[in-house]
Amino acid sequence: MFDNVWLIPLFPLIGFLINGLLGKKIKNETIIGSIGALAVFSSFIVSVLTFIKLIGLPSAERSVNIKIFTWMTAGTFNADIAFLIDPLSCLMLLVVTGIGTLIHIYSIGYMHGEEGFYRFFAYLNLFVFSMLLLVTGNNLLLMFVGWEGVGLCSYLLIGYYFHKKSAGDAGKKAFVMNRVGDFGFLLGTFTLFWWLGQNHGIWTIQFTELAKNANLFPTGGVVTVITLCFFLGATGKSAQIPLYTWLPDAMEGPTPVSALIHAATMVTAGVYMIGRMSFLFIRSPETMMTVAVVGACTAFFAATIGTAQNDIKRVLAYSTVSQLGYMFIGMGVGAFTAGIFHLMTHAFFKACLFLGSGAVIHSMHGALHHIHSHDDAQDMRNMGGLKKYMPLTYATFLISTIAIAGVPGFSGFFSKDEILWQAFSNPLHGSVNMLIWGLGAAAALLTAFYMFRLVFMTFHGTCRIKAGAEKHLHESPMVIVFPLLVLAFLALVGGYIGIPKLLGDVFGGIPNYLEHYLEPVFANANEYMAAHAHHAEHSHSLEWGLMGLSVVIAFVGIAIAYTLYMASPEIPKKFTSAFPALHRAVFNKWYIDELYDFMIVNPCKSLGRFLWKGFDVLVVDGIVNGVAHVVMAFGGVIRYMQTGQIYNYAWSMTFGVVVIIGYYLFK
Amino acid sequence: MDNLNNYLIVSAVLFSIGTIGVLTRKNAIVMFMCIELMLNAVNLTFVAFSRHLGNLDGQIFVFFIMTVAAAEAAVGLAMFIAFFNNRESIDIDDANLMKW
Amino acid sequence: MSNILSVMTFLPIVGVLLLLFIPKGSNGALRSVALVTTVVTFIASLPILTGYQTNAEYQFVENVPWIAAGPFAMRYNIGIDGISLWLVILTTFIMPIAVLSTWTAVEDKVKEYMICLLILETAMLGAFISLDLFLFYIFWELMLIPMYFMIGIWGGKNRLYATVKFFIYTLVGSLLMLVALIYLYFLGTKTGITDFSLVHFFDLKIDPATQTWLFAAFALAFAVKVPMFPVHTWLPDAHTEAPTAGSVILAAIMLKMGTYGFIRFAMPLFPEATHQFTPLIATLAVIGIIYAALVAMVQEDVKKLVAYSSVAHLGFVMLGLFALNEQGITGALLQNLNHGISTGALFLIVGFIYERRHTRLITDFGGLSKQMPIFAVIFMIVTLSSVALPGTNGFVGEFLILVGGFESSLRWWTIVASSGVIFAAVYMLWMFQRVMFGELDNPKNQALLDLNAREIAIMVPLLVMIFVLGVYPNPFIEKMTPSIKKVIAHTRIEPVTTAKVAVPAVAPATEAAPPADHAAPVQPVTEPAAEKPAAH
Amino acid sequence: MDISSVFFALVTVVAIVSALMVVTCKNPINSALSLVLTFFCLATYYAMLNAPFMAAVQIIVYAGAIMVLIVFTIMLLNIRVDANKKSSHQVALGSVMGIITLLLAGLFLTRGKVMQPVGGITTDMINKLGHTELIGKVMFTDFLLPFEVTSILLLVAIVGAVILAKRKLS
Repeated sequence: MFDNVWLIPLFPLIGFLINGLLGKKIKNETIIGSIGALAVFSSFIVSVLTFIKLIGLPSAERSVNIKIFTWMTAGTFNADIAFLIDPLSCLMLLVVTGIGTLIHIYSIGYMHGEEGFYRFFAYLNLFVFSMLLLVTGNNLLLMFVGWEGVGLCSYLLIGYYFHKKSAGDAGKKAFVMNRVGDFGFLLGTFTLFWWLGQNHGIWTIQFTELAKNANLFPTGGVVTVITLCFFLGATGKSAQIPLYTWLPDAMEGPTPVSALIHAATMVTAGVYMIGRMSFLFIRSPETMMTVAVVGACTAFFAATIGTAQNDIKRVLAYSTVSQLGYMFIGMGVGAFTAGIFHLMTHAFFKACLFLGSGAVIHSMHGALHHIHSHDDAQDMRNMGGLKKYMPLTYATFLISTIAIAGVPGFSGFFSKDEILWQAFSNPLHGSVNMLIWGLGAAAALLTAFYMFRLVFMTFHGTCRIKAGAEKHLHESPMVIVFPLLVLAFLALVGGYIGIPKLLGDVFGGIPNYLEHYLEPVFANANEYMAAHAHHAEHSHSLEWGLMGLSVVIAFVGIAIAYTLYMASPEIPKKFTSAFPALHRAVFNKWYIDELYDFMIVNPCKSLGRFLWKGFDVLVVDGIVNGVAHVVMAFGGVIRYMQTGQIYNYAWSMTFGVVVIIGYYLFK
Repeated sequence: MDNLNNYLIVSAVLFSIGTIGVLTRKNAIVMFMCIELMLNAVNLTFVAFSRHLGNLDGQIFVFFIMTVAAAEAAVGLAMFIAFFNNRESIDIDDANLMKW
Repeated sequence: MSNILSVMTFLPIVGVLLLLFIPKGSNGALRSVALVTTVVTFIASLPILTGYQTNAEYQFVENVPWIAAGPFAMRYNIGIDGISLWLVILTTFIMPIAVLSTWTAVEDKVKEYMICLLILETAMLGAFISLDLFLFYIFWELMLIPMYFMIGIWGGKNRLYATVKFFIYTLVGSLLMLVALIYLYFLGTKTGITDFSLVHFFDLKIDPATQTWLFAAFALAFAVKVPMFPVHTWLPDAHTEAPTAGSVILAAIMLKMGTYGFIRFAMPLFPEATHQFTPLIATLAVIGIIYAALVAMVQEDVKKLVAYSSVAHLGFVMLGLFALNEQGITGALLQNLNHGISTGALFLIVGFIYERRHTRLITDFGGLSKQMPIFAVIFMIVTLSSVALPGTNGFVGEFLILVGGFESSLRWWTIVASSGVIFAAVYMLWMFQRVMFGELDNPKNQALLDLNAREIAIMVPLLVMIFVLGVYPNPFIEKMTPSIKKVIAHTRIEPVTTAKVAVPAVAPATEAAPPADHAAPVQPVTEPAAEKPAAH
Repeated sequence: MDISSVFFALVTVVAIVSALMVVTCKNPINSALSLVLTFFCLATYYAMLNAPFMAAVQIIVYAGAIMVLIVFTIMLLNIRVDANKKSSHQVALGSVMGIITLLLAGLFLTRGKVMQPVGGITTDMINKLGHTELIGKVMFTDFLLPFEVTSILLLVAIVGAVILAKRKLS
């Protein structure tokens, strides 16, 4: 009944092929853009149909494998091109194709007039294709195909302005860091495949098969190894410590790319993967704790950096890293639904924020271009007071900011609060819970602060753009604003599908739709958790209290931002001059990039150079050439036996014959 | 008269004389003639054995050796002429380029 | 046509005879004849592909007496199986591309050049189809000669050094192999074997000490050709100096001769020694992977970089072979093909820009994407195939190799080798970025022309194969499987020895026993896990 | 001592003396003429060995063709015998080697054992059928291929000789 599922990735692939092969000939931007957007939109339609079919099934049967063809078989190893449709993948399908469609539409406006317009849409379609493979693949290998595929598209799109060195560098950095993660993913796959096959004769990498046999896995031990490997993969793709540094640099790409790939979809692949493998992760307490702690640290750490950045997209990038940290907290504390929930809401509001910032940059760029100024169009210090020029953008941006800050009633509140509550109350990590929750809460405060700092600096206050440019500022065309409106709407209401039970009860028993919907996916993990962990009872009043605290934190953050950037803007400057070292460190992202360069990149290069010049050329070739030289030297000595006098040759020849014959005679 | 040994002794002596000639003379043409002498010594052995064994194969061999000698003479003498054209000499001492 | 293999193998020689009758100056005719010959050879090889039955037997066998000299009896014994099938096809597939690739680059001594290429093709095909050790050796050596001339006459500045190095390296290896081969033959005569047929030697029970020496001799010959660390240094020089077609053939086909030699001869002939040498060879392979990657990273010459990447890729192949299980060997053989296609394509690409700019230094380029968009796309795809991106051919092979390695006794080696995927991305992408991205600031690059129709025509088949092998490799794998199983059966040794030699005590067992056997004894391991819930 | 032995001894003396003269004569022409004499002696031996055809060929090819060629060359090059220039060198070393060779040959003769006759060719047969016919039969049956190949050798030699003698080396 899901026979048409293969159409979902097929449409973007067709779009990619058309735009990639013929785009240069088509030339007409509208046609190219429409093809791109239509391809993704068609996928969206099929996804919706699939979703409707899926929820028409009883919840126990909501997991369907659709095999297309056998990919490779060698010995015990078998991998198919096959899709898995279950609630989780279906949700991801909707998010990817839905937001993907909006961003494609947005891009038609945003990329207008860019060189290589067709190339952009081809890559974007290819990205959607890969992402769809990632979320629908029914085995680890196919997921890995998507996993690497999105990495590739990310590389291509970050390096879209390839003539800029920084863009090329950023693309390469993203790809290589992702590769480090992929290394972990591969090792995890191998270990999983080998261990299960070797010990239980089940040679499989298919998710449903693995989940079925989840009980064969022990607690900890090999599972910790496997899951840590997978988690390394997730940190690469989802920009967590220690592999997060590529994401801020990835902002070199066009803004729609940042919205689609580096906020809404690709970077959440790690979260999705952990959700997909939840039955395995839950069996390793060590890994769960690692995931949660890394998530919490990343959430906090990235948030601190976010407070000091002036580039509008960089702030959003660090915010993304930080929010991804939240999702990992959710995963790490066993609140898989909450993690996925945050993934979804984050996709809405962060996509909206990025697209909004894109609209701002677009407008700024146009205005600055008009007056031939070379000011940075992305620097917030050049903005301010934009709300009167771009009211719609401002409105959508504000809604999303409120959502991310965690103000009640907006989507971010529900998902973030759920994660924080679970971090506090989960039965897995004992006293470490306090650390996780503490970091999470602190990050929430910082988030509210830097996001509103962003809003205030960009849209409020006096207009700091170079004089004469402000009259060129204008609201963006409809093709850009429309996606913003849709996303803002989703950011506003998206949270209501996952209202916590506590609140739902208050409002007349609204169920947590999302939790029910995702239940079959995480059933195995939840059962295991129920059986193994001591569920401490927490009172409703505590939960209410923490929820209240979250709200307070959000407002405090907003208030601080208001005080510092609206009421008395001189304070930040004073602060900066009071603690110059601290500010410098934060502004320079704690010098992590430099540290990596110093510790890994440079040693590798010097080692390579040493091995080449030292070992290859000196030792190996030295030996080879040395042998040659010895032979030559020897020959140099004995060549004087070649006198050039024929009688010498004749004599020695006769002598040789005599000796040989003599030998046989006297033998 | 059918004494094989006599012929072989003569052949050995002729061969040795030829060898000495090749090793001691400087004139390339004389050396060449000494080589012919050595070949003839061998030919004599062939014929003598052929006669003794009652088999004609040895004589056929001699026939081929003569052919080769003829070819050799043609090419060798041509080389001497070429050499002489270049060096105005037929001394093998002057052909000393094939050295280190 | 029962003698289709012979026909295919010696068709290039017919081409050579035709070339002899074409006057020296008429380059167009010379090139056309060479091209037509290689294309016809390719077409002639297709019936082999279609007529191939998927089983473990040698097929299209021709076995007639050839040389009988005293105690030596060499037979003209040829045939193919799943292991050589794809290599043969790869050879006939690459050759027209190689001929086309130097269509304009070689202007000097075209006749001799084309004759070299065609003789080389016969030699390579002959080596792949020989089932007689002596015949193999002759073709093996015959390969060297045209390649020697190709590098030495049509090569770059430092070509003499490179050719001599290449020649001597290879020759030293093959001489040892010749000695081992003769020794093997005399061992055979003791048990009544009267010829050099490979199949006869499989049943020979050689004592392990002798095997060690024989294997070492064979292995050195093949290791030089592969090339494995540390006897790889001829490769960068030879590649750098060779003309494009030479590099392509060298990378795409001749290096495969080494790995092919291992799986066809060294491993099944000397099973005990194979197991004994596995740790050593795996270590060298892994060192090769990491080492070559690090060295490739700092290269300034594009061609040298690609050459070093070859060393790394072939390291993977060797690791896969010595995993000694089906996944590993399948992956290795597949990677053989993949490397042939991807690296062949990379050398073609380097050839294209070299032909335009007459430099290969990375620093001389930059920003070429702007000027040469089609080239950029093709280069990108090939680069990605080389870094084994899923969906391209490189991934399938590399993945199977790693899976196989992980399942075998070489687990730790495989883990280290896996990190090679990171390095591969670093050096390839960095090179790509420096050549293609950035500002187009060098004035000499601003007038570059994009690929012409001929060059695109060369690349298209390779690109198609990159995706076909990446997306649907199963038909390729299926044809190999029975032969691979047979090789594994040959390399399998008595279980007692397995435990002693091949497997560290920790690992439960290698692939030697089918998985079903394991379920029972390992049961205790599972039980504690299953009991845990109760304990809580 | 019968007459044939005396004759053999006589021929042998002539052969060896003329051979020595080949080696020792200063003037190449003298050497060449001595060599012709040696060839005649050898032809005599062949005749004594019941091989008249070989004797004839010896005279025709060697004495007739090859020696004429050599003498012709000597005349053509017109080499003057330079009295000051030594015509030989390394006489001691060369002679020692020659003597050693002779000794070795002597050892062969004393130590070697001669096979018994294996073929069916007897003096009677040769007398009855004729030596030429016997040789011809063997030559054109068993040795046909080498015989034909020889013709190619001669052709190549002719071409080579022409090219070598014609070209002036730079």
